[in-house]
This record gives sequence, structure tokens and C-alpha cells, in this order.
Amino acid sequence: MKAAYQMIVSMSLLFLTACTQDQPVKESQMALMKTTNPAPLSTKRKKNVDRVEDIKRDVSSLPELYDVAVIKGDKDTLVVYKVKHMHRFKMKTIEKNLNKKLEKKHPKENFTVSSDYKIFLESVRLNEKMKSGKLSHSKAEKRLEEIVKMTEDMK
Amino acid sequence: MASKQKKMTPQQKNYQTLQQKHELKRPVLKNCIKAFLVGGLICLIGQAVSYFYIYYFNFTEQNVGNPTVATMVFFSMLLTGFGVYDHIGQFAGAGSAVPVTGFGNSVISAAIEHRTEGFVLGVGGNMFKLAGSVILFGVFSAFVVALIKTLLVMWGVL
Amino acid sequence: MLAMFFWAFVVGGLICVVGQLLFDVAKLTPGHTMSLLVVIGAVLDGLGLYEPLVDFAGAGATIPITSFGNSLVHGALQDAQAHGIIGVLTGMFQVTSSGISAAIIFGFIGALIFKPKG
Amino acid sequence: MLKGQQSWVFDNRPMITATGVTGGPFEANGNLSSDFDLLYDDLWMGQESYEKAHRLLLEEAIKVALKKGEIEKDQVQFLFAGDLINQITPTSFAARTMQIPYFGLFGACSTSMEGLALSSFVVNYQGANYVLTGASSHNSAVEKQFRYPTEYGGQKPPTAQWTITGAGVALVETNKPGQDNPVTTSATIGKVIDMGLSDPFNMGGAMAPAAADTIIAHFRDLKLDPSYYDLIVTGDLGRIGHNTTAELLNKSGLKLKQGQFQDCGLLMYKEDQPVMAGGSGAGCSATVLYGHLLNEMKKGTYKRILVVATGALLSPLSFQQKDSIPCIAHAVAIEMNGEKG
Repeated sequence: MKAAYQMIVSMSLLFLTACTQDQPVKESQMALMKTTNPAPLSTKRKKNVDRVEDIKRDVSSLPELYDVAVIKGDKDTLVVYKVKHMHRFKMKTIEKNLNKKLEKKHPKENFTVSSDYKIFLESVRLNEKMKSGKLSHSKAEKRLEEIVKMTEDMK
Repeated sequence: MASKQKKMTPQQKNYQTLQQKHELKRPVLKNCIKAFLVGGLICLIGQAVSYFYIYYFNFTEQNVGNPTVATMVFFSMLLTGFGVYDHIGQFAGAGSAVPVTGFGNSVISAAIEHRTEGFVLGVGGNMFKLAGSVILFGVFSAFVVALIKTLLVMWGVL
Repeated sequence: MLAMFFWAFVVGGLICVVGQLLFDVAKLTPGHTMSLLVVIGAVLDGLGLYEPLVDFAGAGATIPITSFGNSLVHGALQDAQAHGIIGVLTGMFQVTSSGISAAIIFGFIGALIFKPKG
Repeated sequence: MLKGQQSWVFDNRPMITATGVTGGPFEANGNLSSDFDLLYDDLWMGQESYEKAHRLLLEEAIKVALKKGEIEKDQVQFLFAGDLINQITPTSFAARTMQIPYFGLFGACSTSMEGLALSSFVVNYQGANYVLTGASSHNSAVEKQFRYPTEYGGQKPPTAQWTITGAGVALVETNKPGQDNPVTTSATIGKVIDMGLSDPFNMGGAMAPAAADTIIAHFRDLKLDPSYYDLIVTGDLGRIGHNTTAELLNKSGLKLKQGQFQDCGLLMYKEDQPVMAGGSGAGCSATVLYGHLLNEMKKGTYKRILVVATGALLSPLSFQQKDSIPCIAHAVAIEMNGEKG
């Protein structure tokens, strides 16, 4: 009996710690919990708007994806998206196909494509900051390069 | 088992069938359900831990496995040290043995158990007495698999 | 993300059920069962099946011991790409080191601070 | 005196004058806690290791027996004892402390009756005036050696048994007529029986044929009927082994009454204690006999009992090398003094 009690206590403790870890997540950002679908942006404000809108539309047209974010910088264009859960098995293929498709359509852009939650999260965070107008062009550009570098490290 | 059964005398065989009648059956279905729930729960906690690392540290989905595994092993150390993990194990069976926490438990329990024989001969010598086979077969099979795959790629089969 | 938690639970749970069946039906010892699961993980990764499962189930596939075999193969293949056949030998622990080093370190810390409770 | 093929009859009726029984925390919560002389509430018992705690259990049991028997340790001629740990070190180290001439015995969980049979034989033929005999086991020390580390989260199947933590010691001396004490009257030494079972988590099933064989041999050699005994009690067969033995005996034509056939491993613990198929270990039959059963005899519940301690003679190595489990059982008959005739 004592053993069972100990077990229950420890399990609920584990649960609680896991929950408290989640708590601030919910308060700060829901980016991974629900569809955010942020507006596509360019680090140079007011420029390239059509281009990024276009890219976003192209990406969103894929049936396996939802929740697409596009950020265009001077050098790289970051495309992040979520894959519908049942299609996550084919995530790598989807990424490859998407890359090919985008490169064909927009040969001038240098694409970085990722479905990683971390990249998505950071993109949304960057997107928010850029929208609020607090970020200068160079700072936004720097952060974008950091995120792009992160995707490269993964491979 | 099969090879041994052949050598058995008729008397031994008779007895074993008689004995089997009295043997308490393992509650396989119940055990499986418990293993599923506890194993699933541990993985769920693991998932929560990995999102924690994604949110607050610079880990991507690809490499968040490392800190997650380390954290789970840390939890396992606490539960083992406080004498709880063996009770969870008795309840959950494979549910707590298959996740990496079970691997941690097998290392940590052996380490704690043999500290009475000293840190060098006891802890050092016995730490991997249970987990060693997992590492051996993991490494060796990975070596064989990776070797085959590399050779196939080199010869242009793949 | 919620789907992720759900599938982590289900896939992780199912892998544990496989382990339980190996215990109860095949009557294997825990040592044999774990070794077998690690080998299965390595073979699945060799066939290119484990990575999609990790994408699909997250921790449900990385927490069970099968992922140990998977990441060993991964490390070996990564290095093999960079350094040819020698990489198979040298790259083995590049990805997995965290589980083993954590077990060693926490095992020793555990031995320093805990006594078996019996 | 040899009788039949493998039995001794003790005509001089050696007497068990005092006993010492020690136990651990798990036994304290069990059915028979009131029959223990000394109970520890911690498995470590203040020692640095489980093996040292194991040693302490036996030392304390010996001290209690000596005190209750009101004699000094240098009056005791011999000590017959054993346990399950590597080279029976806990017992040998306890013998070092006690400084009593010592026979180290290994009969796994049958050690208690092996020791009692030998002690009775020696006392019966004036080989000694006072002999101590006993057996002990310590749950964690035995688990550590035979199975997994105690904190390891392995799942034990329902056929597994729980090694008891405890030591039982008896002081055997020459019969003094008129004293109201239990006496040993006969013993049957068993042979090693191996039915090819190899599951170390089902010791009861492996040991049952050995128990049945010895019991049948006992009644054959002594030309007795089972109804002669109020109680026939096995050492640590557990639920599975006990039921199997009952069936084997029934098949061989020995008719046992309801409740006449019991098992020490089943008597020890309460239903809700997580001991799976029952208690086991060298200390199991020793603590239950020298504690509970002899107390019951003195109270008059039983007049004649037959104790059959069973042992599984395996080692961690033999099991890993895929050998089956050879088993043995020894029986000793105990009656109240003055019951003869």
C-alpha cells in the first residue's frame, strides 16, 4: 500500500512539474498550439510585399501544409510551415518537393525551407517584433540570418 | 527452450504439464494496458520536456532529443534513488523499462546497489552490468547496419 | 502540437506494449528484451523507417530505447558521409552520447547521494 | 538409527529448549510478527551493507536463543548453520563472532532442516550436549546476488516469491525427561531432484517434486500414515509449489486432511503484502518453525508436526548458463516431549 501511495505521489509530482513547465508557454505564445498564420513580411518594410504574398500563396496551396510564415531578407528567404499531423511521416519528402517547387517559381530567391517547430516559433517571434515596428532593418536581418543558420546546423 | 525440451525424460515432461496447471498465469492483457499507459505517459512527459527546451533554449526539433533524454535520465535517477522506480516497474513492466528512463534506472540502480563495494570496484565495475548488453548490441547492430548501408551507397546500389 | 502529445503517448505506449509482449509471451528477460528492441531500432533506421516515426511521434519515438539504436546508426551514417567507411566506426556515439553520458553521470551522482531502499 | 532407506529415528529424542527468531520490516507487517523475538524496522539494521545486516540477523538470533536457553556460548559444542549468499559468508562471519565450533551448511532454503537433522543426530548419539542450528536470509542481499539490484524496476511475474529477511536459530540439547519442550523424533534426508524447470521466477514449481519425494520417502521408511501428524508443513514452496505438491501426494496415495498440509512461505505474510506467490529463502522455514510453529506446539495446537524444508540448489551462474534448477528437501518430525506411547 505504501508503495502504491509513493508511486501515485511521484507520478503526480512528475505530472505537476511537466504542467508547470507548460504554463508560461501558454501565457507567452500560442504559436505551436494553434494556427497563427502570420502575414508574410520582408525585412525591408513596404518592399517586396507582392513577392512574399505570392510565395506564401504558393506554399499554402500544398494540401499537406497549414500555417505558413514567410520572411524575406536581403539574402535569404525563410519559409516555415506546419505539416498536417498525418503527413508528418513524409515530412522530409514534402520539404524537398516544396524547395524544388519554390526554386522553380522564384529562381531569384535563395530559399530556406523548414517545418521545424523551433524555426517556426522563432520566425513567429521575429514576425511579431517586426510588425510592431520595434526592430530596425539591420537587426531583423541579423536575427533572420541566425535562424537560417540554425536550420543549417540541423542538417 | 526448444532444444532443452528434447532432452527431457518422459517423467520430467509429465511433471511439467502437471505443474503448469498450478502455475499462476501472467495477466498479459492487463500488463499490456498498464505498460501502454505508463509508457505513453513517460513519452508524453518527454514531449513536454522537449517543448520546454524548444521554447526556452536554442534547441530545434532535430536536436532536442539529447537534452530531453538527459533530463529523463535525471528524473529516473531521482525516482530510483528515492526507491520509487522499482515499484513503478513492478506495476508497469515494460512501460517503465522500455523508455530511456528504464535504461537510466538499470544503470543507476546497479551503481547505487554496489556502492558498498567501493566506488572503483563496486560502482565502476557494476554500473553497466545490466545496461551493458543494451550498449553492446546497440553499438554492434548499428555498426553492421551502417556498414551495410555505407557499402551499398558506395557501390551505387542505393 | 496537441496532436503531437497525443501521438507521442500512443506511439510510445505501443512500443512499450511490444516490450511487454516480449516479457510475457516470449518470456524474455529484461536484458534480452532491451537488447532486442535496440537492434530493432537500428535495423528500422537502416531501412529509413525510424526517422519518419520520430517526425510523426516526437518523444514517443525518441524516449523508448529503440531510439538508441536509431541514433547510433545515424551518427555512424553521418560520419560515413563525411569520412567514408572509417566514419562508421568513429561516428557511432556522436548523436547518442547524451543518453549514455547522462546515465553515467547521474548514476555516479546517485551512488554518491543515495542508498538502496530495498 | 537408520530406518528404511534414507531416514533416521532419534531414539533419545533430542530436545529443542530455546529458539531465537529475528526479522526485518516486511516481516513485522506480516501475519506472524508476534512470534518474532526481535524485529528491525530498517533493512540496513544500522550496518554498512546488506551483507553485514544479514550477519547481524543471525548473530542476534543466536544471542536470543542462548539467553532464552540460559546458557553461555562456550557451553555450546557446535553450530550448524547456513544461508544463501556467496560461500555462506554471513553465517561464517557470525560464527567468527560467536566463537562456537562451526559446520557451515549449504542446502539453499532447505538448510534449516538439514541443520536440525544433523544437530539432532549428533545430540542423539552424545556427540554433543548443546548444539545450535539455524538458517537466515536477507531479502536485499539475496536479490542482489540472485536477481537484480533492489532498486531495478523489473517486473516480477506472479510466480515469483519474496525472499524473507530473518534468521531462526534453535538450541538442541539432550533430552531431560519431564520438561515440556518439543523434541525431534525422526528425519528424512532427500535426494536431489530435477524436473527440468529453469525459470528462476518459479522456484515453487521447481521444488515441488523434491518435497513430494521426501514426504513419500518419510512415510515409506517410517511405515507411518499421514494422519500420524497434526501438521505437515513445507518450507517455502509458495502457492504454486504447494498446490502442485498436494496434487503429487494425492496421486501417490497419501491422503491429507483439509488444513493438515501447510506452507511456511504462505503462513508468513498477509494477503495484501506484495509477495506474489509467497515467501521464500533460507530464513523462511527457520523463522516460521522456530517462531510460530513451536509456539503453537507449546500452546497445544499441534502435538506432532513434520517440517519439510525445500531448497533450490541453483546459482546465478548455473541459471545464466541455461541449466535447470536442481532441488532438494529434508524432513524433520517434531513432537512434544512426553507424547510418546
